[in-house]
Amino acid sequence: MTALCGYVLSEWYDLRDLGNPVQALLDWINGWGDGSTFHWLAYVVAGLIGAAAIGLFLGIAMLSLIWIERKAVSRIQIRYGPNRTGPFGLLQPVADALKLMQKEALTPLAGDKYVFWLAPVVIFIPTLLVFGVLPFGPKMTAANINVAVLYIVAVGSATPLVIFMAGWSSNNKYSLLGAMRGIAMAISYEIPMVLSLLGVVLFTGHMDLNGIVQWQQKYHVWLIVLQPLAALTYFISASAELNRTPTDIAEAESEIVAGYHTEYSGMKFGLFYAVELGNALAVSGIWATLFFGGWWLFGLDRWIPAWLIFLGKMYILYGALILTRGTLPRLRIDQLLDFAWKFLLPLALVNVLVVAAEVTIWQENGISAGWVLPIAAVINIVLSGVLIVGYTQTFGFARRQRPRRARLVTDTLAAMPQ
Amino acid sequence: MTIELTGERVAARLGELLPETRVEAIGHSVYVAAESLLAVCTALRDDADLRMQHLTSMTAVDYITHFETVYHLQSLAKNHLAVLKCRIDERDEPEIPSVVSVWYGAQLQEREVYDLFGIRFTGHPDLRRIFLWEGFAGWPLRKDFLQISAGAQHPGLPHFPKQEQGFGVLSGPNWTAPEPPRQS
Amino acid sequence: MTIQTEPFIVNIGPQHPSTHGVFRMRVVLDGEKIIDADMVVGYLHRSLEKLAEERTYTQNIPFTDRMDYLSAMSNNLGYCMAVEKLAGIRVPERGQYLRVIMAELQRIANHSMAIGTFINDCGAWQTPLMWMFAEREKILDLFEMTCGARLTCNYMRIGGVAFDIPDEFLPAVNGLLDDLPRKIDEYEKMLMENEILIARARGVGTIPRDLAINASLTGPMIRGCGIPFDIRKADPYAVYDRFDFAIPVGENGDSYDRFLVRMAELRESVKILKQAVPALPGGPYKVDVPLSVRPPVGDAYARVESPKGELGYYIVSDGGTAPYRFHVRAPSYINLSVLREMVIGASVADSIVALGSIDIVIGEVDR
Amino acid sequence: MSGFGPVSAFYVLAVLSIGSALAVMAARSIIHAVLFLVLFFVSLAAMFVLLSADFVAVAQLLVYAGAIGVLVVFAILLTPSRDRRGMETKFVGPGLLAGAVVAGTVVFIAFNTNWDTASNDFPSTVDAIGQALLNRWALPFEIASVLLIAAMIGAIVVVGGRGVDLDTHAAGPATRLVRRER
Repeated sequence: MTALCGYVLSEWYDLRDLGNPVQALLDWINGWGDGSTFHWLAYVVAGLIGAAAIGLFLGIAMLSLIWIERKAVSRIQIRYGPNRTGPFGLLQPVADALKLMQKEALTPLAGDKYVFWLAPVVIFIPTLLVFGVLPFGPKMTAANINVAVLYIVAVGSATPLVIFMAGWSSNNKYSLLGAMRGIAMAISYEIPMVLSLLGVVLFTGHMDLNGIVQWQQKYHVWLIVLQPLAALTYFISASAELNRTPTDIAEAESEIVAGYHTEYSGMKFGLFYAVELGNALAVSGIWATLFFGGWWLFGLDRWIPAWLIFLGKMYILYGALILTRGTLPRLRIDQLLDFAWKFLLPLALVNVLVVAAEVTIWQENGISAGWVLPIAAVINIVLSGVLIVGYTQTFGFARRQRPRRARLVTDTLAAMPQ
Repeated sequence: MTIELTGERVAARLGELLPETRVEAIGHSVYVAAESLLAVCTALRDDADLRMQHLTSMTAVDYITHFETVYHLQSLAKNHLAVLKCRIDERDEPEIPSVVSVWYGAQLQEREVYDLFGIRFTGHPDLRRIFLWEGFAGWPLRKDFLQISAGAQHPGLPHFPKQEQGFGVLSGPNWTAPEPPRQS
Repeated sequence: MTIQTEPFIVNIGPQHPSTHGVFRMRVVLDGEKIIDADMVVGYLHRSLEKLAEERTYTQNIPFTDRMDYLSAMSNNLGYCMAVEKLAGIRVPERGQYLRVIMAELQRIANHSMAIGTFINDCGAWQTPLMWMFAEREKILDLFEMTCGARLTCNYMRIGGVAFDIPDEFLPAVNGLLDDLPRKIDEYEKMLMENEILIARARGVGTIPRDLAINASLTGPMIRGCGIPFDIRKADPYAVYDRFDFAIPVGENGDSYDRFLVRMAELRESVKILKQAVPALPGGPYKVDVPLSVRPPVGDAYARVESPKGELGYYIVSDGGTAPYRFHVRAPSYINLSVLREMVIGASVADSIVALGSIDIVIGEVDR
Repeated sequence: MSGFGPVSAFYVLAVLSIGSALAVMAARSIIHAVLFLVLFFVSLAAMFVLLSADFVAVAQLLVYAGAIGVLVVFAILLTPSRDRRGMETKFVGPGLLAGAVVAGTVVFIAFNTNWDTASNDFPSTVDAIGQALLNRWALPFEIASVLLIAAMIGAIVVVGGRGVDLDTHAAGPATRLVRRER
């Protein structure tokens, strides 16, 4: 009995981190033969398990996201949302998927049918690849590569090209307009995004996500406290590329019908829809990892499974995306690009400068982290507040154009132009 | 309350403004000859006394013997309204000067009248049919238009855009090819 | 060196999410900038003016519902007023008050819809539309209570209104009137202070004041330019001269000003209703008019301030039971005449905002 | 580089990159050519991964597949399509010459370089690259950045300040186009 208890409580069975059983399995395979004969098999098995886990997670997450998003947005819009399929409309995502699968996938006659077919398939790849490096737990990273931060940006930079493929091959003017808008926006927002990530990398000295989480664990602080500017610029610039409402100019429903996927129907459209949700989840996952401590929650991760903490943070941050989507009108493309170049880029640059100075002072003089980090946090928070408020007051739209009310006229004849 | 100016009042003022034109006042409306329409409209718009800045409504009526275009003019500053009418006796090729140069708002209304009555507005910058398609047979609001004639041209393409290039032809399980026209 | 791009012709519509029906705008684009635009209408042309010449005066009332199907009450009212003016019929006091109440309720319903769709055109994801629909829904319930129909009311009659209000109408409308100012405050807080909305709508689709008069604009379009032209004040019909209300005007004549004017008109309509509902007199709601009324020979032009602008009916009678000529001065059709001026030089996104701020209804444009 | 896995991966990637490079030349549609070019860049990035040069691989993906690909697409779409025709015949001679020179150089280098086999444990390449760029090669690095800024300012000066003249454009052929098509 004690043996069984010990076995159950021993590390490989520990469900707080699903990486443990996998590691045990791999060790077992490696133990076959004389140590290195079946090394390749362990490698293959590890890859397969990682890929299958991510595929499974993404599938389930997308189904759940459809329901969450529809339900949350419908509550914002004072209506019920899906409530006919199953309890609380829980089966709505399944019904949606089935409907999309039954629909005919049309291909425009004058379009480029190979590229047209390829685009929804290829656009799935970056989404999947990003999830490959997210640390779901201390040992739950499918591919723990040491340039993960840069890798996320690099993989994401392939998306505008796929959007262009979809828009161009449709041979539709709305699609082409949407694709061009999408590209123009993506290349503008990549720069503040990279710069904001640079601040995090400078501060922690790590480029792999697990290392960043462990740094936060080591110093017992969330990076959003130390890097509020970077967190803000990253959130804005990353969510700008998601094609969600305040920045959905690439598919702008009221202007260019559905942008680059106007001509897609059936499950091809479904893939675009799913990728949109998947990308949003990935962005909230990265945000949670970099700025909200990832799987670490002030020691609570000793009792709660780390992956549950991470999923919880991811979904809560996804709620922020739903909120912005449900409440804001869309910006015009020139305003959006102005915002990237004239607001986010200077802020991110200032942030990098300040962080570099702080880190240099800290590392060169060997001051203890207990002194540096609180001071740096206060400096950065105050600085970001001052910068944002100052910027909006000096250059922002609010200063020049205050909202007014209409003027009320009672004596109309006297007020008429003569 | 908007004052509806009587025909005599407007005609009297017009007589002062443009002594050489002949206007006729009947009830609430003033009848103007087609050739002096533009001069009268400009005078009405620019006159400090009348100030007909706003062309409220413009339409036409088919009285079988003749057409009549009706202009409802109003002054926002003076708050009064006048009715201007113009007879066209020609029935086959009715023509009247366009007032778009006086009131920009006449643009769409004149296009509508042209579309439904077939009255040509000379000097209109962009006189095309608006509700019906170019080539629609007949002018529907004329009293002698009783039904769409059998051979009328219908809108839309007779075939799919790229049909002649070998694709785009209707096909499918529920579609049977029509009989080719028999050569006799 | 200038970059010469090829002109790019895009059909915005007839099937498009934000053309409010089957409106079609052909635009020539240079990049995102519109360098030429042309409007194509007529997809919903039902030839109402010809049809009306074959039916009696009373039979024509349902046709007017189908024109501006978002403000059927005002359309009914204008037509009935034209026939009454032609035939010299006087409407009893209670009928007049009921007409005003219904027309103002209709104005609130229509403006809610107009504001909601306008912000939808600015790119909000359905939320303001749904919020605005909530208020419109309560007003449509009131209409249903009174005349059985929600959209195509067919409520006004020549010489009054079709039915008297039911007993539960007055408590319901009083409840609504108590509720509305709070709701409007909420909307103003949500929409007017919205930075993105201001950035999108300010300076878009600007109409110069002279052009607004010269191009026969009416309704919120001309009031947005700062000209307080409103038929309810300029030419008070029914019993509008007994109420105390103001005409909201904008300043620059851009899309945002038109939006502000509509927002303020919601308040003014509530103000009128709050005066009209308690003052509702007793007595007959209708005078007896023969179903096939025969007005004397002549013509008449009557106009009302519909939510879209000046809605005028020009009716020529030959003394028979059917109008000899029935012409509608459709406000959203004539307001469209400045569309070219509004969109040329703007971007595609701005053109949609400008079009949305006109508040067109295709049923009325095409008739 | 040894073992079945890396070697087979090398051959697959080699075939992919050479095949996509050939397809760039063979593609009739210029957009297809660009897409094949991007595929080539991606396979090259995979090749760097195979060499454990992870930073270079990611930079390749970011700069070439992401930025350069998009840049080429922009350039193509901003060129009027009539300028795109006739390119097949005009530059065949110089193109062949340039190609031959490049190919000769590559072959020469390939045969004249002493290829060392690297040891199996790789340090983090990011640190090494950072050290090299900011210590030993700091001056060339800064000169390169100054050059790029100069190029950017030059580009802005060349095209900036003058957009499409709307007044002359609106009355031009485009207006007539709309009218005629009705």
